[in-house]
Amino acid sequence: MNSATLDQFFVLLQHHLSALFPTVLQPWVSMILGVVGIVAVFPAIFALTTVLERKGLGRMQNRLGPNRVGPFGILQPIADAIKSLTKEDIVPRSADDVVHFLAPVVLVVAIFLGYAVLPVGRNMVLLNIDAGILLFFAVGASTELSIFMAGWSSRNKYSLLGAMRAVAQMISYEVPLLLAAVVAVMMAGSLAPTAIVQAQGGFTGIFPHWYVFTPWGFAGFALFVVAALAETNRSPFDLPEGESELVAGYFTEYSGFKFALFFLGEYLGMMSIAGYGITLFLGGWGAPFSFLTFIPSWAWFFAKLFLAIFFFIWLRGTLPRLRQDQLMNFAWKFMLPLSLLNLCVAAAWRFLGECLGSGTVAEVMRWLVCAAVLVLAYILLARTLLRRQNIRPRSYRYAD
Amino acid sequence: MKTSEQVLSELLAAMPEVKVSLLVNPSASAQHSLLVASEDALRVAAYLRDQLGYDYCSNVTGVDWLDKETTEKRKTSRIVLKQVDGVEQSVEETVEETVKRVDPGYLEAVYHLFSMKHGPTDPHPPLVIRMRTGNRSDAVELPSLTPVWRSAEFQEREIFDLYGIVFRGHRDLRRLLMWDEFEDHPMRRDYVDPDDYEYEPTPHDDVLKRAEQQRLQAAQGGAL
Amino acid sequence: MMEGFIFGLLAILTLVGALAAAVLRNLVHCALSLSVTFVGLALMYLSLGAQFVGLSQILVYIGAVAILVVFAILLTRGAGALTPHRLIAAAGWRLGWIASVAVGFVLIFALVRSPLPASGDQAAKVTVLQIGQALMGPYVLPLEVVAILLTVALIGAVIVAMPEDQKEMR
Amino acid sequence: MSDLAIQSYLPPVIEVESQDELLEVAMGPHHPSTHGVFRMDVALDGERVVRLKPVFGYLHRNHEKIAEKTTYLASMPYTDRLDYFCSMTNNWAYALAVEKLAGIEVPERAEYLRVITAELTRIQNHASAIGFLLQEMGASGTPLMYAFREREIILDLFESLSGSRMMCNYMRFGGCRVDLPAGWLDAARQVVAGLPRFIDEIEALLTSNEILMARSQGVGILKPDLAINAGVTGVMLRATGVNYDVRKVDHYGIYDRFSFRVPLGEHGDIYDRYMLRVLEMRESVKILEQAIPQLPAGPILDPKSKPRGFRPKPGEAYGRIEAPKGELGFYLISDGTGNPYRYRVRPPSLINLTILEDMCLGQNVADVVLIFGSVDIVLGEVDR
Amino acid sequence: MAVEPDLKIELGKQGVFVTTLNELYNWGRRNSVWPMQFGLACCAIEMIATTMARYDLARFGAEVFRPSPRQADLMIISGTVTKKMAPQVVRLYNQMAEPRYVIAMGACAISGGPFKQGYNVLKGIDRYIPVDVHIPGCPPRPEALIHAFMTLQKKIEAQPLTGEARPRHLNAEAQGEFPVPVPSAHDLNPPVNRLVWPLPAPNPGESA
Amino acid sequence: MLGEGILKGLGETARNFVGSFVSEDRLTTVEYPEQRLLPIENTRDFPFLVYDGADPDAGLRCVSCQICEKECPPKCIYIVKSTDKKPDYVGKPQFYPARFDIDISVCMSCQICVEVCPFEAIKMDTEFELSTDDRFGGLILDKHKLAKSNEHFQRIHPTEAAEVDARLAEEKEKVEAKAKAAAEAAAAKTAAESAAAKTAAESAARKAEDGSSGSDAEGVKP
Amino acid sequence: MTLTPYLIVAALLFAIGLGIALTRRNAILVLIGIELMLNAANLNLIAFWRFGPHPELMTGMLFALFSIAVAAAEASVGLGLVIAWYRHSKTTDLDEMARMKG
Repeated sequence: MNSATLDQFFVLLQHHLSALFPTVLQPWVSMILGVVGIVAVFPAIFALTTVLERKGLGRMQNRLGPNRVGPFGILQPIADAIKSLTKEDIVPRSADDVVHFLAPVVLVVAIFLGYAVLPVGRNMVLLNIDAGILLFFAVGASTELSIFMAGWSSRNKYSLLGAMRAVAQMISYEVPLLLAAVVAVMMAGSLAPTAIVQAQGGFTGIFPHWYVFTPWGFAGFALFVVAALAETNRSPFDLPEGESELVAGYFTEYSGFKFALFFLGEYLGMMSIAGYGITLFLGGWGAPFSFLTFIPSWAWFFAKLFLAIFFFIWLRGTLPRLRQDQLMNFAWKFMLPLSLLNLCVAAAWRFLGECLGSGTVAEVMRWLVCAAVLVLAYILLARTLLRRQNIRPRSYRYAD
Repeated sequence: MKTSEQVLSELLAAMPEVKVSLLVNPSASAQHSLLVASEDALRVAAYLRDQLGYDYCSNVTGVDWLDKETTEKRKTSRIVLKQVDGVEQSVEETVEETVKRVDPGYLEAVYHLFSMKHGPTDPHPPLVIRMRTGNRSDAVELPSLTPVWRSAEFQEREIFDLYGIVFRGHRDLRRLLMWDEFEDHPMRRDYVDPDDYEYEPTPHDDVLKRAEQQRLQAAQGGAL
Repeated sequence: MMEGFIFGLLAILTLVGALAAAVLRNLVHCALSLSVTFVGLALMYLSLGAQFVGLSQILVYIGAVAILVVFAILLTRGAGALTPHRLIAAAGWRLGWIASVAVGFVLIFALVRSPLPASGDQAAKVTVLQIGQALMGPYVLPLEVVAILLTVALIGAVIVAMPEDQKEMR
Repeated sequence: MSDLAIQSYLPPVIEVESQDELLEVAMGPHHPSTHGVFRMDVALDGERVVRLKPVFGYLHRNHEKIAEKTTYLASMPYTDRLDYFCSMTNNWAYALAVEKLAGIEVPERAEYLRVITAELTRIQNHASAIGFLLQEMGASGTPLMYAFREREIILDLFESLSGSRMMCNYMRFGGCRVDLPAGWLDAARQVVAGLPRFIDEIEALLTSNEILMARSQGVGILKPDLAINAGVTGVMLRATGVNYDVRKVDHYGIYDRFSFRVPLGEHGDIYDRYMLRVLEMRESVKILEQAIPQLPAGPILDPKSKPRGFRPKPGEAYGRIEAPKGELGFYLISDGTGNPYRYRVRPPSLINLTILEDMCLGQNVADVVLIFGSVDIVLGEVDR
Repeated sequence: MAVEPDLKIELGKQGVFVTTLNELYNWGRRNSVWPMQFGLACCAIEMIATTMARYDLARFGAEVFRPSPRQADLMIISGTVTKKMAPQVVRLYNQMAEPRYVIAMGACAISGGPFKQGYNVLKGIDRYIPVDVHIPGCPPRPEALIHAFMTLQKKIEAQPLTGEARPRHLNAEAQGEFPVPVPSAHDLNPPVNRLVWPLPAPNPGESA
Repeated sequence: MLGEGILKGLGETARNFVGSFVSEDRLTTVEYPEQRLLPIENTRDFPFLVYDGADPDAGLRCVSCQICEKECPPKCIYIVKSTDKKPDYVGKPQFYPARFDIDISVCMSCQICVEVCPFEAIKMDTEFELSTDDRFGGLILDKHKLAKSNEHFQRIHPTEAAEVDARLAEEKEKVEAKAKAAAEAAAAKTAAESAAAKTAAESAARKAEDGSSGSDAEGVKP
Repeated sequence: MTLTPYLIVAALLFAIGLGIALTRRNAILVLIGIELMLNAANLNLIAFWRFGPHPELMTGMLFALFSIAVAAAEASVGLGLVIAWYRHSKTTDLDEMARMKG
């Protein structure tokens, strides 16, 4: 099997399997196979992620983490799943049972929809539509509603407060998230994820043309990551489930299977947003060096996905969480201006490229100018933010 | 810092009308205390805080002194008219009699004061002031010193809860430790615990006896 | 055939959602059924080949308007108990229903009677690129106007909804 | 009495537009962030706290009543369970009070042992307090894990000295219960040598972290005059800038022999409390570095002290020490029998909570949790 | 609960399948015991220490301390239960979803321990709720908690899903809600739940 | 600058993460059931009764003086004194506990019983794996469960046990020497001597019973 | 498929929206009704674009896009007004608002 077949292994598999059916049914079968693939693979990664997260956090905290269930604790999520599925499902007496039931279902369905346009490898995308990125954002927007449903239907103060926080936070960070993503869309000139990945395809020397290696791309990527953390309620933006104040946030009243669905939804959301981050800025399925292209594209995608997940875990193991008003301030007074500026810088990059022409000197000039503008803006904004909050390191006096 | 005696004399010099007296502590610690009449307590406290620098009230606590019954044998000599040799004479005679005296009990609030203003290096014993209630049943009011020292807030509530001293002028006098429906004052020395050892597995005689009793009761009454 | 079936489903979804929003007593339920209607409409746009509009519909109506409505309900303490029956309906509610039913009737009557183009077989493939070019080309003025309108509306909404004491602080 | 104008320190009253818009939340007694079984009845206007009433007693274990029914010595193991992080300092405070009451001298070696164990206790308490504070801030346990990693090492020392990790029951009236086992001093020296590295690690992880600074600077400010009036002690007091450390004030034990400084805060906010704990850990390490090599030989228990039949003369005494949480005092009244007539603990944790309401009013709910965490209380001591 | 009765019938019908399903179910339950984030007193610190680096309860997959009782499986009653706290404990237990387990950690939780002479101390939480495993000690060492945890795992593993000995949550008649005691003027009311805490033998010490 | 502290913190956790694979300091987990911490000699958990020799009934050092029962802070010890006597380690007849129960569901491991015991009869064990689902059967330890051999004591607390053994051996020697001397001095008055020994033992037991005296082992010597 | 069914659905939607706006007392619900009517109009636009003579010109579609944007603006201002009014008078009931007259 050569590297090209390996690269297209799953595509060919899908093709051959659907060829077994009559022609009329073939597109449908192919579609169903794709859906089955997504529904099988990502929850499996979710299961793996939970155990990796627990072990990774453990390692950061000088301990081992789960290691007794199955070899290296790898079967831990299966035990958790069996337990969760068979656990009693409690609906509080005063709760709105229909909405209470629908909330986790809506969440998971919406998040699965987001995977439809995510390219996980060369030619490996379920729906290659024009407005793929828009679909992702549309779907992301509808998860907010399901979170609200969960919080409201539980009829519990903590749940409702958690849901309000979550929704407010997600709406606020959706704006910088979108604006950060728009940079890549602008440059690629397309809303289709596959086109964006292809736009980052080539290599200069051994280095790839990923957007993250440009000033605006790096800024956009950083902004995207921060907004993504907030969008998926991960640390340090995990206020909606901030257990020190709100018990367990909007899913306080959920038990058993429905709680497991929320858990699943949350992690799937994290993985999907990480997937889009990879697609937009990290070259999607592309190899990081030109000499590594023989490794199949999907392997690169999943490798990057795991790296991104590790980064999320790393942050979670390190950072305390912000407060609600600081979170909002950060979104509106720091993220938003910076991402708007980044749009301008990206435009400038484009025009500078046309004005200065090609050549190494021009390239470096362009690079430096754009980077300088961004760094300057970052320093100014950060300084204002810190000064407004009156935050600074302190020194202390002693009495003998 | 000053000794309790010095504080007492300064207090009396400044406010001669207040009723304050010195109680001597015979133990090795020699931390003597000032007994303040409850009607003067707030003034004395304010003076101590503002003029004498006792700005820090560390410890506030209650003490329960039960009615004390003392029996003592007293020898009294009296002059008795007696027939001595047929003649009536007044003779001095010593009689021994037992006298029972009941000192009424009272509740006491004790405040330990220190000074932060006067030097963080000057070692000083605490200035102890105490107030006493009239008895242990109905006259259990004392003035609250919370207006003077905020630190007394919870501690006075605790005394109210556990000893039943009612602090007049306290901003929020509720039970602190026990639940609100609770009626007793458990730190009083005559408080009887609820009988809930019934099913203790500890094989002590009295517990076993009580368990047996409970069992019999349950068998008779069929109570749940 | 298939198309008709899908259309039927979507139409039912849309209309049932709208009807539920009209008659339910719990305000949050109304808002949620409203979002069902929005989803139905979005799917209808998608089935009509208006991908961009359909997704925008979800993004704007589910992600923003529905959430806004729900927030407004919570902020005005309307989310708690059910509204008593007598407080649901406005003063002239009978008249209102009669009027709306009449309007609907007239509209449908007019529709059925009027000659309509029945093309639609030619599946017009409109890409996002084309939409973008149109927006930046012939429609640039409306786009700018809408942009300004949105900005003004945003600022206006914030100022209107801001508590009095904070307004004075500014 | 009403003619008297007394300046009182009362919590501020927060104006609310309307009372019925308030959200009443009972945080606790099993709320994840209340360090056990503490409850706060909070009224919220949006996310702003407008009323806060602490509710105690969920761990009221009748320590004082039990102590009055039993002998002086039998109360010693109960003091371990007051502030269950700091059994050594609790032991010391109780022993100190009894020593004052009965006039018992403590041999020099025992004094050194007391200082060493007390300062180790202070370090592990402060480390855990920082860990719990960060836990409240949502740091998924990493600082707490690091703190407990060091705490385990210190607890090993305690265990090899006294036999128990937490409930040491180590001190006796007039000294300590047992002498050092072989090799203990070397182990302690090693542990102390490793502590600065740990403190550096915690500081690298936290001190300049912007999120920590943003959440703690300017939050939960306590003014010095209120702190003094409300009897706040320990780190809480010193963070407001008041120089009051019972180790320096009372010269108890042999603290005069060591050179150490008392770090003082300036703003009285959460960050100051956090930093003061870090700095105090460093000072404690300094004390330990001096005390361990100086440890003299000699007896560890005053010969007058005996385990049974201890009956001090009638009288009373109040003894106090600087426990990690603040001034821990014991007030004892003896009536000449084998049981104390009155046994009272002055719990720093309870009294430091007096100003919780003052600090929290007008703040965000999320801050309340932090402010509460920064007070560093242990319910065993609050409710006794 | 929806799954359980069906599962039960299913298990009853099929002979060979029972053991495997039974085992799988018990294996899942046993290896995914999520404790509730709930501490009472001294023992809570040892419980925390157990989850910390040196002892690392996470190895058993049990570090997922859930703050909400709905999602927790195990309630570790770590410390003195006072009479003021007892109603809350019972209420929390009632809020937990089946299957649920209780570990009474330390002397205080089992019997009131050293504080049992106190007027406000409950003489053992098993007066109100069923306790699965008792750990003596004051406080028990972290290893003792792990040992108790393993004892609980063994207990779960040995549970048959059908028949008389089936666990409480598979028994439709078993009690779901436990009566919450009410604090009254002198003591809790009722002072004991007779359904969980029957009258003991006259001299229980003798039987040992 | 914003982000600096966060990066520093991330560096710290990364160091620990990497360190956990290479350094023992950074991976402090002891996998309990398989691995155990090194036993610490002074560790105490619950009391046990020491017996000498092979037979727990015969060699029990406890003379049922009931001091520990009185001094136990949480009152978890229950002793019933025997009606007859049996010889102790020096051969002197002593009472023994007919029943000796410790309720370890109450015991607070404070070691006060060990401190006050004049006979070195009760010591602290290091066994902690006692969790059980049987509250009464598993947690109320009777004499037979409590009795553990001196070898066990020597194994768990070697230093203390060595001290105790030395002291006991010394005492035994003294007693034997005395007995020898007495035997030599008054070989004829065998009957009278045995009576004297009996009274001595009784007085010792009485002394021990009295709470104020007999705080040390010297008190028991005849 | 033909144009008519879409238009009928739009008409029904419009009627329902009108009904809500006319009959409900809660200001927020009235806004919901207005949103529904706008949506009905949008559906018309899209349907006409799709089945119209010149779909490649995209006029209807773009109009629908603008309409969505305007509707969002309208909703935000409307709800802002409702909240402001609620702050002022503690009611979202239109009848009562009318009664109080400010």
